[in-house]
Amino acid sequence: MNTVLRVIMLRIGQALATAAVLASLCFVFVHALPGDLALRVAAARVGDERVTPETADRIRREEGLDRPLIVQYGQWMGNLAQGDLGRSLLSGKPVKQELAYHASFTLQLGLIGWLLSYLIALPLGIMAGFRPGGVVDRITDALAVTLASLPSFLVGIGLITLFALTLRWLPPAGFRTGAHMVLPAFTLALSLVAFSIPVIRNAVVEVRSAFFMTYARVKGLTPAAAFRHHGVRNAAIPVVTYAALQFAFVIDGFVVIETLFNYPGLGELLVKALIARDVPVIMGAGLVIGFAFAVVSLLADLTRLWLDPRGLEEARA
Amino acid sequence: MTEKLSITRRSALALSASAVAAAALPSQSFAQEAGVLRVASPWEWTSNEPTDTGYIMARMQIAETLVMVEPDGKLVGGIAESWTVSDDRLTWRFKVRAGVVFHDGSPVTAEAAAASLRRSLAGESMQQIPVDSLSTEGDTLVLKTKTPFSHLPAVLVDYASVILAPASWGADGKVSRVIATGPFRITSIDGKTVIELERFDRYWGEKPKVARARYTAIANGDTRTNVAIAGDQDIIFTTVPAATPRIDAAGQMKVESLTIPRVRAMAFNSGLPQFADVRVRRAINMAIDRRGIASAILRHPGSAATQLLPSAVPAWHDAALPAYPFDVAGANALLDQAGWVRGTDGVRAKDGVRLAAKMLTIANRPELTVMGTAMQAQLKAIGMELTVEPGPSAAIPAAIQAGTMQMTMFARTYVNVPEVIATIIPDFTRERSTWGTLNWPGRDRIKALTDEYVQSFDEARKATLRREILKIIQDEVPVAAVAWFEHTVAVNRRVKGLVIDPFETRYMLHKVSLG
Amino acid sequence: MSLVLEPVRARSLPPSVWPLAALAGLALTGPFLAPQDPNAQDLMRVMEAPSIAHLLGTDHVGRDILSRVLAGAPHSLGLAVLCVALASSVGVALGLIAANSGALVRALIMRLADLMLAFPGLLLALLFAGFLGGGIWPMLIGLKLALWPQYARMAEAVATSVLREGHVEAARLAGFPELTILKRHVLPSVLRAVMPLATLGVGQAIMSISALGFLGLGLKPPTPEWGAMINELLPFLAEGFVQMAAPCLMIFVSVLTLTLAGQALASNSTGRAQ
Amino acid sequence: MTEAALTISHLSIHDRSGAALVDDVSLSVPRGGVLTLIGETGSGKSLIAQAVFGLLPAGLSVSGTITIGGHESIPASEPKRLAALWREQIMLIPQEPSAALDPTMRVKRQMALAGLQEEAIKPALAAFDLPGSTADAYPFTLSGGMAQRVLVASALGVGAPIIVADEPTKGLDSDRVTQAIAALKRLSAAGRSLLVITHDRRLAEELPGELAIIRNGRVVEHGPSAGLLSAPQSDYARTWLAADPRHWPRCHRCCDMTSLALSAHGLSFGWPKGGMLFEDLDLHLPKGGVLAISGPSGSGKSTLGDILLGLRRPMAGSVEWGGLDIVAMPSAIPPLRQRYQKLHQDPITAFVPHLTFARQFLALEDVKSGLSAARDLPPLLERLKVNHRLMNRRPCEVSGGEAQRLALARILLLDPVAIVADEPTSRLDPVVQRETMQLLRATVDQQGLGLVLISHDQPLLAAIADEHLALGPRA
Repeated sequence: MNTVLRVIMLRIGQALATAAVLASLCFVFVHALPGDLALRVAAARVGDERVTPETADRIRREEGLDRPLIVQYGQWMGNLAQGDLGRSLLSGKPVKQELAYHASFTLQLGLIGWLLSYLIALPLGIMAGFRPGGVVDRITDALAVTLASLPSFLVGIGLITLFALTLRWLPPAGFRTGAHMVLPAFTLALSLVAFSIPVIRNAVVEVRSAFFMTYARVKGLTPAAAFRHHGVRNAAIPVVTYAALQFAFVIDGFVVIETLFNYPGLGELLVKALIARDVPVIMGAGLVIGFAFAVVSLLADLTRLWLDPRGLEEARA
Repeated sequence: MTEKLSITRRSALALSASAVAAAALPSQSFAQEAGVLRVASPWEWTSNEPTDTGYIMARMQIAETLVMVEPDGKLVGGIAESWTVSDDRLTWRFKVRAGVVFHDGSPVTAEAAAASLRRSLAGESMQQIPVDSLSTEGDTLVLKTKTPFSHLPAVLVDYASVILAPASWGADGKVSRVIATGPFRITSIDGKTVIELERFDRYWGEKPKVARARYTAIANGDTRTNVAIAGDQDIIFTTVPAATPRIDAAGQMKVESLTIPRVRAMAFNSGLPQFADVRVRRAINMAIDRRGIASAILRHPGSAATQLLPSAVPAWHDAALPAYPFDVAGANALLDQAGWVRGTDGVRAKDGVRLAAKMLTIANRPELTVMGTAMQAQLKAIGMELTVEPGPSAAIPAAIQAGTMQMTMFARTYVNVPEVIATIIPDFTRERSTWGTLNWPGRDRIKALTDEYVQSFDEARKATLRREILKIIQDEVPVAAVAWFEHTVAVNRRVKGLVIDPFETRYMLHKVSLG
Repeated sequence: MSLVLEPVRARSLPPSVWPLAALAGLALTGPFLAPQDPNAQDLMRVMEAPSIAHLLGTDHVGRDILSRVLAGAPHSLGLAVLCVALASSVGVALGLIAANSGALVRALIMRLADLMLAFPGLLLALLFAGFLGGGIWPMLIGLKLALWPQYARMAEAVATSVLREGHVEAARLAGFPELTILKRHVLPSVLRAVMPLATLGVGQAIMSISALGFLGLGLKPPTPEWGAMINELLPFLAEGFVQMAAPCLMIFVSVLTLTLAGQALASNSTGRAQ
Repeated sequence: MTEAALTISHLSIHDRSGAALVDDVSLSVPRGGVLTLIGETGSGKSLIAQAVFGLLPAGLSVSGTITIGGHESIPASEPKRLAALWREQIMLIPQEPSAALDPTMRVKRQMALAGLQEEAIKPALAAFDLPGSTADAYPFTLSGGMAQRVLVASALGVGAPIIVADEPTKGLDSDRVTQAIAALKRLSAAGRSLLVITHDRRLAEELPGELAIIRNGRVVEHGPSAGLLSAPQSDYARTWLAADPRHWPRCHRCCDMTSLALSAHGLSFGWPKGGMLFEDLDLHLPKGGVLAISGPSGSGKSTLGDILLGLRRPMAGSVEWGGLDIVAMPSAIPPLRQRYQKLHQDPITAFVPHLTFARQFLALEDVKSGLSAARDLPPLLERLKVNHRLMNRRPCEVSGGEAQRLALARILLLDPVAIVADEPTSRLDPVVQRETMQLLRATVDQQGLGLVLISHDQPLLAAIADEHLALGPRA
């Protein structure tokens, strides 16, 4: 298990480095954008109509945006070393607090949507995989292809129109109760399902056609026992890898769904921070998302190591 | 504050379980909560600073100003019970109302009000006041100006000057908690979108009929429409005009509308060769089918602007002022006369300059983009090429700063404070104003008129000055109003007693009761 | 050069290639098929139901929906193809360079690819799209930057394994120049592997572009982009179901076609590799 | 003759097009005895084993019956009934032992799932010379031979009286083959009835019992093993037995050591983390001579070949191409490059998969000055007995023997001085192997070029090489 520990340490180091580079890239990108940064911050703060060059100048002074970029960057890195991500230029709140608030919502919705998608995809994918070419397989394939061809905003609009506006079963927007989560979670789940069903189905088909499955039956196991003992674990390897990838995809938010459902997630925060040129928030988000991305893939790797001993051998090499 | 800093796996699972449970029950449990007045608008609670989000504090009646305005335009006492001006017109005395307490129970003294006001005066919106000094005398706040400033009480209606308790400010000089005096008190702020309020029982004035209220910011217009159709709020401000029939048809909410002194206008860079000639600006003004735009896009024919401001502000609306007709032939004739000749591509040109412009609009007011595309098609008929570029609002001041602004279209309220002159001055008297004229030679004439207006306490003279200002703007077209604003408010069936304030300073929620 | 094209005109074209060709035709000829000027407004005839004059009705400023849907094809489809073409060529080029280079350059390119994969995709697209002031190029750059790593990774993996194959060694022993080896031996395999991904990628790009259009961050109006059309028509959903359905259906059918073609190409190429 | 443990009667297997892959085969395995089926790749012998288990691939139609032990005859077209007898009556030792083991599960648990008692596992493994640690190992850490012995141990453990071994020696080097044979003999000694399917002559010779030669889905000859091998009756069996390198005529000749195609002195090579593969090695390859290099897997045979071709640098020593040291002077390589060629183990991989042979031969004109494919290729193809129609095919559309000849043709067009052939015939059937090897030897003699022949097949090397260099096992 020493190897595992070493892999974890190495990967966490990599993750931190990646995150720092990402945040730095964000800094470069935001400052490379055309237009007066202070003016954008000012407009976001005092509102479209009140923004004047004087407001921009005041904010430039107050927030130290008139200092050389290298000094601003150096200070940010210095603060980062002490675990301080700075304060939002827009709200004046600590970036850490802003990110934690929005990330918790993204994580909630992401996790629910993601779990929901596997709640839907796993039975369908497995059923399809057990009978390739059968009725279930054809129906799920059509379903997956259809969903893969629908942009999530259309799915969202469809669900809202049906369940919130026509049937009035669920609220059309918001985030405070369980009922509010249903439609956005389903919208997210349906767009994830489109891609996870084929992955699950193919994994099942592949494992079922593997010779060791046949051989397990020759050795005297019933088909069900053979799948339980040998199939599940082997089929889980590609599925877990893909599921982690999908979850990593989910962590940087989903602007369209968040906008449509007025949901205060990271995507929304990022879009607004970008409009407002809220540099500390953008950099903080870059840092956090980069790190989260790396952590999720690390978790996926560890799960894979646990499922598939071959990986451990590779890690050792 | 109820900010969730982390979620555990268990709570997430519990959430998903409750989500499933909720899905199983086609109930109205999510909808109406007894005794809670649910108010939605597009604006988010981005920070606690009055300069930034003071308008939400004022509209939701959390915080109050010294002077307030009634929906009919009359200035009334707020925290200040009454005010007087000295004979030399330089010293104003505001008597702080007795018995007013902040939400934390501390009394509102003249000292506390002055301390709060001093912070506000540093902000840009209050800087037009030529302040000499601010002091207190017992229960009276004394404000001296360097020059006579006749509309000072009106300027003090500005939300940036809401009075907060001294305890509101943290050590870093920022507002850490909003402790104000309004009929509603904040109980929690959930992120930027939801603010929970309760009735403040020690409020000095008319107490609200509802015990609790909730403010929700819904930035996306389509989402507001959906919420209105579902009836998932009690009052929704600023719904998308195009969606009015759908909202009404759904039967949950009814859209009320009121023409307010907010104007969708286009502004020219009069310094550019294509716009320097007043005949070009007039021709453009005549080529635009305002009625068509108003009825087709805004779905309210009455909102087609005939002059800068609607009759909702009678003082600044001159019914006698002739409107520009929609007259494409006349517009073409004007351009021919001005020497603009059509080229092979159908676009006019003069001295090598094409009659073309890039018009910046504000992306988060989507109707502006649609109006812009309509105008684009209409201006083609007079040989003008218009490109519409929606962008963030800051793109307009940025373009002005960078000197790249050609044309803009924006929505501008002229009653940030209930005296239009306060907006006319920054918009029409400067060389480069953000939401008004740019490089317009006529600004000096307006400046002379406004200077006199500000110092004058003679109402008759002021009326004459107003007419002159409006006439110059109408004749010279440095800024052309296209459509007035219909303030649209979707109101739930259960809401009784809602009054809409055309000045948008307060939502008048204290008058609302839930049926 | 004809050698490189070979896998594309493989002998047994999957049947799903024909709808793909139809889609390409639409993207190329769409604007010429439009019966009316897609930007011509008629404020007297807004949100009209389908009629002989306007087969799919009119939008909120009286423009002909059919014309806009057709004229929008090059924007929605063409742009997506362009995005993916740029992303995949940059990705394939970098992947090939990585596969052919020493450990240092390879590590550099592949770590950069990992980094870009971890970069919040949304942030990238938004950084470059919309807020740069709209326009095609920033959007292209943004989407391209977000997409190239997956192509680079695949190209690198395929190229590395092909370079280990006997025929590459045989070609080296026969004295063929490295460039010829790359072109004749490596590139066809790489392209065959990348093609399905790229085809699916075009579908995804159509959705991304329409999502940006839907968020109001896409192309400048009055460009008839499908996502932007949906965004514009959404408030009129009740009165203009047909008008709204037209661009939705176009997006759906295009992405569906591309998804099916991508799947067919993928199974075709893996089927042949065995 | 005792009662049969397994009887196959009138078994026929047809593919979708109706072609017979197995044609009316009737065989039986005597109780406690051994029946070996031997035949070339594609002769249908493995299909027979699959039919016995009801594991034929979908799309094939089957007729005939299978009788197992004292049970009633079961039509081969009813796989479900055959499946009911798995483990209790009949057990399979499959062709690819590694594929039969779940890669994610330790050996111990897989054996337990097969029905072995926990405490019986280690002794069962020990019986086949497997260390106790094997039980806790994952299958991917085992070599092919070890995996196979694990399966044999399991088969012995589960107690099925009939055991079918499909190609038990495929891919094993000669030491391992010896071990596999010993394992099978142990099964037989334990009283199990064995059906062994193989293309390996040695297996057929060493296993007692009966032998059946299969060709094109039919039994060509059938009888007691010893008799059949010493006195084959059918023509095919005779040809086939003669293809054994041990029966080839020896063709040693003296070579002119003054004219060297290739030589090397003091070569050393080792991997950074492993020990040295070889040190201070000298070798000489005269024109017209064949130098054999042999050694067990991992002994560095192929690496040495690459070093001789200038594809890899040695740690020390020199390689001389016509007197020029290419290790010291890499710049000497490009002008001589085409004259030092390699014949690959899997000849199909030497060609670009998606191009026809014609285009690939034509392309050589770009790099070989003076070459005209139209002029030079037809006589060469004729000499190598390659049908010119193959030119319009792609690599996946020819057989292994054809591909190897095409690969040779391709190399010869480049007019080589020396060829390194790395296991050139290890994937070919014996008869084809013999033809190819003879062709290679003839080419060496006629063109006067030097051939380095790398193989682990000692009899083959002995039959064809002039000199022999054996690399030791890895330290």
